[in-house]
Amino acid sequence: MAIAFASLHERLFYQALRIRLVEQRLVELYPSDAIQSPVHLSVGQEAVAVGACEALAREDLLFGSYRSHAFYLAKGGDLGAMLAELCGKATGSGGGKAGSMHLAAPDVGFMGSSAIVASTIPHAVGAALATQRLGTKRIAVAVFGDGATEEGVYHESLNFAALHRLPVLFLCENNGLAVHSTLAARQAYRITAHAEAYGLPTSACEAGADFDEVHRVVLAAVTAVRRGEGPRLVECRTYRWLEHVGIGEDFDAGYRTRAEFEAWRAHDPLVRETALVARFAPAIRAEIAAAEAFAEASPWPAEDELLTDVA
Amino acid sequence: MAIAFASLHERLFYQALRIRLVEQRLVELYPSDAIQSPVHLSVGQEAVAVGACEALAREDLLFGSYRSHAFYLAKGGDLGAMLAELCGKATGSGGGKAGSMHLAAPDVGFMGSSAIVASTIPHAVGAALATQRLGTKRIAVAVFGDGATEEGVYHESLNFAALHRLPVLFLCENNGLAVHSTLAARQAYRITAHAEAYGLPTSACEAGADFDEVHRVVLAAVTAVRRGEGPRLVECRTYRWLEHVGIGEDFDAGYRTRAEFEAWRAHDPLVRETALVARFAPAIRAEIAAAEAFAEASPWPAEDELLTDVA
Amino acid sequence: MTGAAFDTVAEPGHRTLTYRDALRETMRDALARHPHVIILGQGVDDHKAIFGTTLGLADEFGRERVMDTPIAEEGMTGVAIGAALGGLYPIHTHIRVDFAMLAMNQIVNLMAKYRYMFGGRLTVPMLIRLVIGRGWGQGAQHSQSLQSMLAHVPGLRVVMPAHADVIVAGYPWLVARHDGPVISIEHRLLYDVEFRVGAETAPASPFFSRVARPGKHVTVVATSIMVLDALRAAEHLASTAGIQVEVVDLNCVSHPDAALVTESVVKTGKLLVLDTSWQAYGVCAEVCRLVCERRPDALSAPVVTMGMAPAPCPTGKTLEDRFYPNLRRLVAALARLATGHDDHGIPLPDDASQTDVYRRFRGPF
Amino acid sequence: MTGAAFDTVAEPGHRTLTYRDALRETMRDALARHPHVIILGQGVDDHKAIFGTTLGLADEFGRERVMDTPIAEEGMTGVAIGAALGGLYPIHTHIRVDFAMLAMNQIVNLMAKYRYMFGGRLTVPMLIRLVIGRGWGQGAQHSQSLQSMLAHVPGLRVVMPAHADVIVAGYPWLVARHDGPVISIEHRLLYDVEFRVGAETAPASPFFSRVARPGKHVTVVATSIMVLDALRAAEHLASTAGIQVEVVDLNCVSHPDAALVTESVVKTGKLLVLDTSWQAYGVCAEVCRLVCERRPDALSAPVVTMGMAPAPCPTGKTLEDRFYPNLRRLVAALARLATGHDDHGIPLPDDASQTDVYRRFRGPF
Ligand SMILES: Cc1ncc(C[n+]2csc(CCOP(=O)(O)OP(=O)(O)O)c2C)c(N)n1
Ligand SMILES: Cc1ncc(C[n+]2csc(CCOP(=O)(O)OP(=O)(O)O)c2C)c(N)n1
Ligand SMILES: [Mg+2]
Ligand SMILES: [Mg+2]
Repeated sequence: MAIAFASLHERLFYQALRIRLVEQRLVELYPSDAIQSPVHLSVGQEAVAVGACEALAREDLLFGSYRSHAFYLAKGGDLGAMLAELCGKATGSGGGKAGSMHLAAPDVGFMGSSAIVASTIPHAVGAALATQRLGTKRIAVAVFGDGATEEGVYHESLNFAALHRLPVLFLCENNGLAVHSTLAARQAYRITAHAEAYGLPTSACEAGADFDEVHRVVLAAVTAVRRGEGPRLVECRTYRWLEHVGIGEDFDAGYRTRAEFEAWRAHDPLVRETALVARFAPAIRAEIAAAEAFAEASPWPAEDELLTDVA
Repeated sequence: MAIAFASLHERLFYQALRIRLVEQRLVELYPSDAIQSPVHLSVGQEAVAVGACEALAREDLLFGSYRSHAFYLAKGGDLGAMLAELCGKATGSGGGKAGSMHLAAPDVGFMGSSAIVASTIPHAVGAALATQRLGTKRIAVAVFGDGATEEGVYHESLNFAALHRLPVLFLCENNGLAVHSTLAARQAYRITAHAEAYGLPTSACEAGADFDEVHRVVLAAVTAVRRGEGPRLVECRTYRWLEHVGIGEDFDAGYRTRAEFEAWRAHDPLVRETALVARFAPAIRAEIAAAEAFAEASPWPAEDELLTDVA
Repeated sequence: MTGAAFDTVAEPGHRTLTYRDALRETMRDALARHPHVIILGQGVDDHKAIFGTTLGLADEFGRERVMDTPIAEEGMTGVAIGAALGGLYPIHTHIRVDFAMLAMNQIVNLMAKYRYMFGGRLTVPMLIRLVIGRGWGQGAQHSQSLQSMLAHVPGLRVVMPAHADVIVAGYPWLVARHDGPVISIEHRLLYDVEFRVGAETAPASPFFSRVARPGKHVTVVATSIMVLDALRAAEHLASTAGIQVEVVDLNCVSHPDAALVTESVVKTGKLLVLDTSWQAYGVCAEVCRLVCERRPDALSAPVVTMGMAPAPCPTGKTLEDRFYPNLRRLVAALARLATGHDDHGIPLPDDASQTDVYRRFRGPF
Repeated sequence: MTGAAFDTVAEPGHRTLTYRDALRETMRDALARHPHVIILGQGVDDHKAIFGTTLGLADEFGRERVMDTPIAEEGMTGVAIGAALGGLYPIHTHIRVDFAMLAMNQIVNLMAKYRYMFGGRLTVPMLIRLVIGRGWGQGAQHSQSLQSMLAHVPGLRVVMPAHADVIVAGYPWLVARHDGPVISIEHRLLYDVEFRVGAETAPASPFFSRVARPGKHVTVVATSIMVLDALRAAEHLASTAGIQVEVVDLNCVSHPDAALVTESVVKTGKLLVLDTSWQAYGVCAEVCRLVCERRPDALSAPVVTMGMAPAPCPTGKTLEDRFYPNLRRLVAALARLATGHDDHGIPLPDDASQTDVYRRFRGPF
């Protein structure tokens, strides 16, 4: 893609828009049943992934969750391999065994994603331990939602990382929801203050739709972690536009209001900066169409793949 | 026991001394193999149990760990049933199925003890939930060591208790050790500050060998919890005189010094107040001898007990 | 139904209701009849309501009794245990059995052992509801069926109802009469299925196995939704080839009725075990043990077992379809077993005709 | 040893060493040869050193490579997985298998699935060492033997070495050549036992089963320390009654050699399965499945299974002694099985507490 960007803002905008358009295309495709797999979309949350990954090096190792389309793409994962994976094709990022919830692209440091809430947080800590032992420069990043901080393993991970001053960034995408439960129904603590109890310096980004701001905040934290100052936590407030899993809106379900959504939407650069959208969308749409064609033309996994790569 | 106590101090002294003498008697008995069961002794830590239980009502529900002789006795558990249990007899508190690590005395609110670190902490929280639902006055108490706070379930328990303002007291016996590991090798946080991140008011008692002081600190917390002010945490610093499990000293093992021990010992009322020891010991020794005789005379469990009370 | 533990339960007349409604009705009645019952789990109070099985209950009984929880499986299982010790009867839900792996310590080391470990002084009356499932690219971490791990552990009772009557009669019995922990494993694709149950049912223990369809040529021992597959296969073989398949619904997998299974095998001489999980160390293995310890001589052919392929569950549809047994392969295996050879000439159902229940299922979940 | 996978390994000459020393030597060599190996676990660096199996290693290789950990089984298992993904080979220890229940999510949902779930793009080479045990009032939560839960899950390889040679030859092979997760289950009472192993052993896969003693009248399939019991019983029956017991050491319980087991049963017609855990859904069940699916006709008598009594483990000595199989009951069962009746007149060994036997008994084997 030989697109010239006049600024960092433009470049990040392009990436965020790309993710938005990919997922909106998934919304269109979904009723066709080409994707027979649950999808947890990041529409509304793209800026966190884009801003954060801009602050990382390719060799930094990032671990995600079932809601990882945005981070997979922002970290540099191949779009064709992603769409093929969603369609269960042999050319998918996981050879058709992974689906939407288990994207991985180890070649660009996207080290897999898990459908068990919070379960990859300690993996990032372990990868940071490996980095420390092997004396490499890279850092590890754990990406997780607000709900994930409720799991015991989060406590265990923060403690171990802090104890050994490991080069790991804890990056929380706080969309205020775990499925349909609000923070108030789940958490007695504030995420940053809680992490500070382990001695982790923290920072928060309230404007999680603003990728420039996310980038600024995450870059500061990443720089400190890379310098060997130990682990840090960054909390980004953000907002999930669609239902927890699936392609629909669900503002009538009773657990949140459309007004909340409208407020976030009103501040979303991808909505406001229509000129940039108009400039970038065609190239992105073309890329998506090519990736779709690739996925569609790709073969199904061979039958004997069922029992390969087991143990 | 018709012993007249001139003061609360004397009464607590008596109880602490009783626990000390019981465990010292276990040390004497152990080589005979009458007790074929691991024992985690509380010698040095008795004051925490005695001071804390004095602040509780009989119907308050307390949950302990494998190191629970002191709390079992302080809460009012029967000594004969305890010794019989350690000897595997049918008259034991668990009918010979429990051993030292699983003492229970539900009739006095000692709700069992577990050999899995931290595993009864959420039980206390659940018991407090039951109290809240059923509208009873009692509170629940989770007793655990410093090491237990490292388990994920501790985080989950603090959060849920705080979220629902449950009537539960978290009581940490911080002896600075988990088996042979010091706090510095395990924890990046301070136990009180960490609990405060969940909104729990905390208090600490540095003089954990001083049962009067423990009682004062715990009573203040218990009163608040009972008034419905939500959960609290009390941390008592204390010191384990003997090895982690078993009856020996292990100051030569390399993980701690005898000097540390001597410092704690020098402040121990049970060591210093020799007049009280002289006054109380004979009655206690007689009680222990009777309990021992009871245990010894008790029958073994019937063979078919092997398969009763399974499911 | 033959030899059913519920023979005494069936009243004249009957009604039709879905598995989902059986659960919802049972959950509702438990809350209404027993003030000490609480339901807790992630999302029990939301509009999805555990696949609809707790729908409306939070509004009716309050969020103190139908409690949403933080995402903290170990802790919340411990809270449920403590609540039981404190006098409540907790019903704890997990929308995927896979998540219960986070609670294995509380389930295996605590809940299962409380009664025995304290010599019967403490009991933990409670119900854990675990959902299993399949299909629609759920993948490796959302498709497991881990009953054997639980049934291995003394102190637990594990039921996998294949019929709504087990729920309607059995679960009220659990709440009212049983003072130990019970695990209910529910297959997601059963929720929409309709069953006929007695118009009025008296509470009765759900700890039994039963013959779901009598037959004399081959025995199929099955669990959960696989019982429905077995019944369909039996229907097919009866109508196309006159082969009478006896279907045994194992139901209580922790306490299976070994005598019933053995009796059936003695009658038919041929056994196929059909389970929702992997064969190794699963129900397939356990049923083989029950027979081997009693009447291996009754077997006139090697036992056939069917379950998930020995791999994690893949997501892509073509692989996923091969991962699970289907009706065609089941009928083929039964025809071979019954006739003793491959060229039996019995028509097999289309690959496409496999269980419309599965067909009707559509994501998102 | 017959049919041993290590036949090629044995060099002329041999040496005697304890199971403990086999482990310590192997752990030490792994650290010395492979800079990316780390050992982590609670107490790996203390003076008790995981029953002596890591003694001195923290001093020799540093506490960054032989790391004590907080008490956080789920988290530390996740850390080990992440470390493996990041290029290390972690060896993670738990002094009781019971504690691994806290890590079941990481083990079952993550470690076992990483390779498959990402289509082979990610691998998790690592070793988890779990200690099982028995005796001395350890009780319900410190005496379990949970291999079947792990072996049920595709993606895991689970070995239960009954002989030091499996460790000495097999574990170096794991570290050098195998890129998946492996679980080693070690019986505490084996640590003191002496074994004879080749003076020099070449690395070789430990994923096998083998005949530990050939025989023709009865087959015993056993795991871990139960293999030693089986050998003792075989010795007793050979010398007192001329009964030749064939002992099969299952060794790799996740990938047992079904052909080897079947061959033995075809030869003897009689099978006793002897495991360290409960029979239901355990190795006893799985071995029955292996035979049932292949040659149930070879069985001339019902299979006998022996393991822990179907209850949590009690602590009192009289109950605990009955909880575990002992040599006398094993010999009695084998004599009955071999002769076909109860009044076989074969003398039985004393009913000594098996735990006491182990405390006195030292090998070599
Ligand atoms: C261990 C576990 N428990 C429960 C679930 C069901 N579940 C899936 S997503 C989710 C909410 C997670 O919330 P959060 O971490 O905030 O992430 P978000 O979905 O908001 O991105 C839950 C409870 C799960 N997948 N894993
Ligand atoms: C889940 C679990 N992990 C490990 C152990 C082994 N273990 C027994 S006691 C103990 C130390 C606990 O320390 P602490 O909580 O401070 O209690 P203390 O023994 O000092 O009273 C450990 C690690 C265990 N019993 N349970
Ligand atoms: Mg969220
Ligand atoms: Mg301690």
